[in-house]
Amino acid sequence: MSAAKSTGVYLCSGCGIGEAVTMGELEKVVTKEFKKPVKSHACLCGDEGLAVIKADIEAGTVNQVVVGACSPRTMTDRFRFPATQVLRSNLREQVAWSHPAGDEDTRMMAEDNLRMSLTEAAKSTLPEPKIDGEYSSVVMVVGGGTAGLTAAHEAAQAGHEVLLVERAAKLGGNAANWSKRMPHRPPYRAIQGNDIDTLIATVTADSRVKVKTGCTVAKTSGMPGKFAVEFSDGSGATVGAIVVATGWRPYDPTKLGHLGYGVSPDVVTNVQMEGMLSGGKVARKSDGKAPGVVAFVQCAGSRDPDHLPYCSSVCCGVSIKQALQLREADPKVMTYIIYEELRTPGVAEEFYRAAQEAGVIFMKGKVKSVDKALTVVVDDALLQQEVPLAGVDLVVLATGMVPNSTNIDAPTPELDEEKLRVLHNDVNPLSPIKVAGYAGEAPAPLPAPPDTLPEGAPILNLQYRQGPHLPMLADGFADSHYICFPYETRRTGIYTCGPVRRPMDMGETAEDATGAVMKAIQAIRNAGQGVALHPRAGDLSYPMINLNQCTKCRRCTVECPFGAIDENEASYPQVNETRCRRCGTCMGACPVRTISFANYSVDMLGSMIKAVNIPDEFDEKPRILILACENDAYPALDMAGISRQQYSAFVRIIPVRCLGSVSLLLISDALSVGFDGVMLMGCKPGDDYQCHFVKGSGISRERLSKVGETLKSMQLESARVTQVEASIADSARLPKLIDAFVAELDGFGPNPFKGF
Amino acid sequence: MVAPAGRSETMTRKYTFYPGCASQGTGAHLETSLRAVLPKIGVEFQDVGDWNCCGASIGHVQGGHLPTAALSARNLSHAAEAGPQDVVTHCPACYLNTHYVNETIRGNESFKKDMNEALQAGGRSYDGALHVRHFCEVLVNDIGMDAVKANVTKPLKGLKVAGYVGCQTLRPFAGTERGGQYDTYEQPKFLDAFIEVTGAEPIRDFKFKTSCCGGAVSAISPQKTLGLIEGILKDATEKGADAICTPCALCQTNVEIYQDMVNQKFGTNYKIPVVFYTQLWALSFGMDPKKDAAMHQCLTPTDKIVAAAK
Amino acid sequence: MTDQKPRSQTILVVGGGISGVTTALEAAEAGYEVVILEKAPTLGGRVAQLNRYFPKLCHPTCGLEINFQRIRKNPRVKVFTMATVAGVKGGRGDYTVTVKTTPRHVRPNCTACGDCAKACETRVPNPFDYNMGETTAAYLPHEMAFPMRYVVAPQVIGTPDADKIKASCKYDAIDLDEKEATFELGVGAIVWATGWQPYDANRISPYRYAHIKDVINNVEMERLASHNGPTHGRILRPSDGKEPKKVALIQCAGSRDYNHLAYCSRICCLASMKHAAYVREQYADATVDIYYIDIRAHDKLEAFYRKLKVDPQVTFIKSKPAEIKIGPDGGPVVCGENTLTRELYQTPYDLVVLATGMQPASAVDRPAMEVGMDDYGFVVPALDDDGVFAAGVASGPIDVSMSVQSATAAALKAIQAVSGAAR
Amino acid sequence: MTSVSPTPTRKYDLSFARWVYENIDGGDRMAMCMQCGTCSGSCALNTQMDYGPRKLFMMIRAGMKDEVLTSNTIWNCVSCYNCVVRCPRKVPVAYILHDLATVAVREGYAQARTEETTKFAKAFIWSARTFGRTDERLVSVLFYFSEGISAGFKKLMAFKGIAFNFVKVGRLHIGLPHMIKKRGELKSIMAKAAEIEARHGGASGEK
Repeated sequence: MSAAKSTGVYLCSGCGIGEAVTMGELEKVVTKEFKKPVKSHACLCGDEGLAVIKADIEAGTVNQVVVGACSPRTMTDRFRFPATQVLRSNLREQVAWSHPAGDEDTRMMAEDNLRMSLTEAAKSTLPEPKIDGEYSSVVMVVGGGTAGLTAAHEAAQAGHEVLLVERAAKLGGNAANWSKRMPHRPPYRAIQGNDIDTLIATVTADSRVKVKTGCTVAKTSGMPGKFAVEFSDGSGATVGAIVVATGWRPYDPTKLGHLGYGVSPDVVTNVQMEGMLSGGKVARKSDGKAPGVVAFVQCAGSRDPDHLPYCSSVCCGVSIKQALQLREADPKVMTYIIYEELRTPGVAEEFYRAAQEAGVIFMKGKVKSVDKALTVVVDDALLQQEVPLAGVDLVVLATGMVPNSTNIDAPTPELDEEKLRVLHNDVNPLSPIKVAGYAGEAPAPLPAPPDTLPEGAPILNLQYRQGPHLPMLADGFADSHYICFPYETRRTGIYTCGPVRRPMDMGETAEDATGAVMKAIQAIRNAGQGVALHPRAGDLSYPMINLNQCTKCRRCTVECPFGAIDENEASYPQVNETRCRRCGTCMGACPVRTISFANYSVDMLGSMIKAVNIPDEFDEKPRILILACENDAYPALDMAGISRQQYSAFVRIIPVRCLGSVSLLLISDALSVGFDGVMLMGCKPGDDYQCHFVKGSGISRERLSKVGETLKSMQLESARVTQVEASIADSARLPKLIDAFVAELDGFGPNPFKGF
Repeated sequence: MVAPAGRSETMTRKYTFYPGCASQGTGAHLETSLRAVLPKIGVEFQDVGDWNCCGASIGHVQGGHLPTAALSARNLSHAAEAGPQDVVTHCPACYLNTHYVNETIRGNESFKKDMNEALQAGGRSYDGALHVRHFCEVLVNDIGMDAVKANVTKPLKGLKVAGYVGCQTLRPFAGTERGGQYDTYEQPKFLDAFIEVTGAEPIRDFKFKTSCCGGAVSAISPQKTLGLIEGILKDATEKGADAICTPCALCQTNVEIYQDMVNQKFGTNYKIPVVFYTQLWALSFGMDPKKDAAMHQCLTPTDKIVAAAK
Repeated sequence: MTDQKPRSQTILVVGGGISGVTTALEAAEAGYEVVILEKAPTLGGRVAQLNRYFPKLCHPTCGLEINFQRIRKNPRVKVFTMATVAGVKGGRGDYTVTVKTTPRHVRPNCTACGDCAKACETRVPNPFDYNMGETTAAYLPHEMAFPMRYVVAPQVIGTPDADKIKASCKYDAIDLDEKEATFELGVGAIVWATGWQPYDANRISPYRYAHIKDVINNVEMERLASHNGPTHGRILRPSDGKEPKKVALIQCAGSRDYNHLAYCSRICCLASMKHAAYVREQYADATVDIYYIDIRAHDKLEAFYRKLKVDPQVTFIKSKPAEIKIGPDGGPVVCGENTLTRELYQTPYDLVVLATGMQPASAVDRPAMEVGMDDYGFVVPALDDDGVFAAGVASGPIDVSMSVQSATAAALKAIQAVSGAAR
Repeated sequence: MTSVSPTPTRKYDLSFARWVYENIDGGDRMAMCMQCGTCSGSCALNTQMDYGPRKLFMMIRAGMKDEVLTSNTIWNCVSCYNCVVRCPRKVPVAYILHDLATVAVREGYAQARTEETTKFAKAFIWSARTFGRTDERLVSVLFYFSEGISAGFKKLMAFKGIAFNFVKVGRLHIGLPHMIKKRGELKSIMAKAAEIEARHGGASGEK
């Protein structure tokens, strides 16, 4: 913004604001204290009201607008003006609708909100995007199986150049070994042809796709739009975004001795069976004869805490398919599927029925043993007796999927603990659910999954400060922890898809790969414009570090949830802007306030805090600072207002991008200017964390745990500062929490620093 | 299939009727009262000529599958001689067998062929052209309650009646297309409507509307099924029923005649009349309680019911 | 081959639930113009009515808030609520869509101040709570409604209350004369994201949903557990408002059943386990029995199943209950056979929740255009149909995460169709 | 194909199951059973049954022929058809039980011979064959005496009150049995039907 900042303030008296407070008094704050022009209107969001603002902008008298009206979460499209920074002061939901009209405290709250917004306006500017040199629009796809080939094809179809990298000499991945595939389109009862060869042919014929086989990624550095990749063959490339589609491998059957593997050559895995089917000849290894009776053992390794704790999803369908194929080839072949829970979810139920109709026999029970004579002893759950299934010619173990989140063919590199941190379980999927209690005895909690680090080399070998690996969840899948945003992982511009993300079949894998390409293309297009991705999509601000003041403490590089900040040779932090998601955790981490955004900084927040008028200790008007996560706690407080719930008018609420962006310095600022208490409201941390920036609220909690000592040294009660878990559904709970905190602080008496 | 176009009170609808064996014995009072009300509601029956037993549901245990089915096929063959109009039965077991055999002939070519070969031995044949329907379905889909209501001159005011549909009147065909889709299997409403039309009050929340009375097993080994009958009697009594009303002759007999045995086994004291809806209709139409409604053929006292018709 | 720009580069998304919103945003954030049509007065669809998601037990409104913020900040997304597709002409790259709107009776200049609701005395069943509670006839669909605009229920039009509603509005935002209208849109690709509706539990007559008050369905359970639901988040039985201490959750209520929905609805097992968690969180001495045929906790969701299994007050019973009888007190008695023990049970409960399946909305309101569909009514465009796509549950019975995945993929397919890059 | 069902040599030998699928009316649909328990849970007389239909079907799959054909489950079906209308896989459960009972009789299973239902059915079909009609009076008496004279009298006495009442109100007639006119025609048809059934492999019931 070249022109000098000239701020216009516009107040709305509609929706009960005018009844709650006297507009004249609010205007006085603007004109007297801040010397800014102010205009009030009875309905600012209406066409007439907007015309007032537009006229000033067009006349050139105003290029920064402060709107004192409803919550920033509403009327966003109306209060949007070209090339103009708009700041919103929440006078409706969080003042007029949640506090008594005409009350002195309500007035003071409105005035302080306005003071904070005007201070925010003074301390921030309209961000301009950082666009720096050339950006690549190439999509790199790692893995040339179903997922990777689909990703390459779909990215090319969207007009992007693609670089497809496959470790093996040939494309096709596991699917190249498949005879046929499970149905993924109607008719859902019919086995469908394996079309992987067609896909390979399409991709290799596409001039926009460059294929590298027999090749792995040696090194990846850079950021979205500018990833610099080196390959095992010594070549290099610059790519815009990366899709990781490295797939899966079957669980090691040698660990399944209890199910007969190794006891007899005629105990095989489903993968080996698939090989026989695609080879056109199903025969016993022992005598080369075609089997007349085949037993499929489900959950061979899966759903077993000693092996794979998860369900591999596809095995029920695969066994059904193989049994159907056997019976189609020879209707005299008897096929048994021994299952514990038959999992053919969704329309696949029809596939199950097709198998029943075709005479496949389903037995529910656990396999107790398989001996050399291939007698399969089943604890038959429905017959309620142990059944020795004799006369079996071939046993097929439905082994599960292990994600290729590392390259197990390459050696595991030596890495320091800090670089391995992303591989440690940060969530425990087995953490107990919250219960009110047990009528009898509580069960022992399930043991947490072992925190074992996967063997093998990192797939991309990221040259990131936070290590070369993609972060993984407890069971080794490089997946997102979010339900609504399954592609949002902690490495911006890098998207996993297919079974490396979650066990899934070929149909779903193809869809997943298409989705991942969508995200990759989005990352590329936004990187080139300096625009942030999810969840602060469209944000143009980015962290700027004043290296002159930096102490090289490395907190920002360690705490960034997205690994966006590296350290340069001189150990100074170096921001990779297009990796950054703009949460501000770095800003909260920095002990010397040297990281800031154009429209968001410690200075800005600190100044807003200081802009609040603190009545003296004899007024019995305590002040409590609430720093609320803008995505959950702040909307919940809005919704408390929408449902007209009332809470103490002694609080002053500032929305923050994430609790991770809250510097401890802000808390001491608040206490030193006389706030009686500080309440941080953020998302659930820990297992099942709900923070959109992964770790922000957890980091904040950890930082806060160290604040008690500081408070003690200031002779202040540590309970004056608290962090509460607030979800977006807490609109009824938060007012009660606030009032309880105000009452608790009342017990401590006023902050002795008031008036200093 | 006779398509029920408009409902006209003057119009008489013709059906071929298959009475079934119970009509000659334990279900005689159903037969009497049914025949009595038919002309009033505009229905004319022509009986299947020289009809034989349907084989009921257990006949094939001894008779074999095809021979038992042949019993119904012969009836259908005779029914076809009466004309193309729909064949109606009232006995659920008869309906079940006849409808089932008819539908199997229609839907299964090899069965049709075998069956015609058998029929041929008696000089007969049947091509599956007829539609076999339960009379209750006919009442719902063709006749309608308005035609019944028009005849009510002595409403059975103050009488609380538990409508007991039983099993086979509805199951397994009432919800199927050829079964007329006239009510649900679990919470049927048609019988309550049949009761309500007389001016009596149906007990709508009677829980045993479609519970089983034990069927043929009650006739064979009542000790196995007394518990089922007790449940029906208990809920009806608790809900203040003056009578239990049913469309099924076997249900009527089972629930009626075993009341003493139930009382003996469970230490209860049930004595509740069990009647057919056709008997209630005849009474409410002001017809003769004995000659038309055949009330005297009930084995539990029905004075209160008769007295209610005023 | 040359890239030919289609006539319209706009993408139409039919349905504004989690899938439709996701498709729209993913495409818009890659630079494309998108129009969302939503039948209801607010975006959010079914997930807005859920209390929490499995397995994280987080609130769906949290993700919706992010998505709504993304829409607010993105001028490329246009939203039409109370709008449906009445007809479609043309082909890939050049569709003319006739949109039908039903009257909201509230103009866009509504500020959501709530004066109309205060003025209105008529109360109508609250569709957001599946009609379990009531709301005023002038109402905000819920506290996170998007757009944040009131609705005047059609029931009140023509009554004196309607005039009171109109008179109460300081901003002249009430339009009592608004009529159904149609307009045309030119778009290059169409994504069906019309979602699902709960299968009508009344049709499962052995379960006596209509006859026993304390037999509810799974979506109603979500409302009971929601802080903004009819009981403010307390799970109370509908008959007498008491706390249920013995709860049955019945799987496959309508699913995997030739008499109803022949497919497996996939989500119900996990949703019921989540319901068990709701009950256990609220009542220390409550027990929950989950009746099932097969527990379909696929992939990593198995962990949630394992967690529930160790709770001694949650019991999994392998049995599809045959019927629910009315107990002596009018409460539900669940009857059937435990298939692992051969025991016949008749167990009374305080509350029974039927895990009714997902029926595609497209099976009930067929899409107003030629589009491939499977036997169940899910939208499965033909392989050579390169301008129409399906996302989310419109495409098959899938959970939220898979829906988002499907919606993101559909966004790319739509982009390919409107960018003219595909060959 | 033989008229007698094969006896499996080991568990889950499918010979019997396949025979059932192919020879029992509706048996092919039994393969669709997913063991949900709806049928057994819906059964009016489930408390009287040793296995119930659901488990019986699993036992058929498991090849437990003797246990299946001596089971009392097949004799306790009251034909209420709850199982048929509720089965989510549209398995005609009751019909299958009826046919299994026929098989048990035909193959001479001792349990089948002593079942009251068999005896009743015997009397019943005798009446139908002989007169073309069911004479409830004769069927009952025949049935009562099917276990011998003294047992018959005992049973008869237990029912005598009921019978007397029936006669009194005219619901049990006295005199010659009702019968159809063309008894020869019926006999020929049934004989031919039995012959066709035997030709297809199933025998036509005990002589």
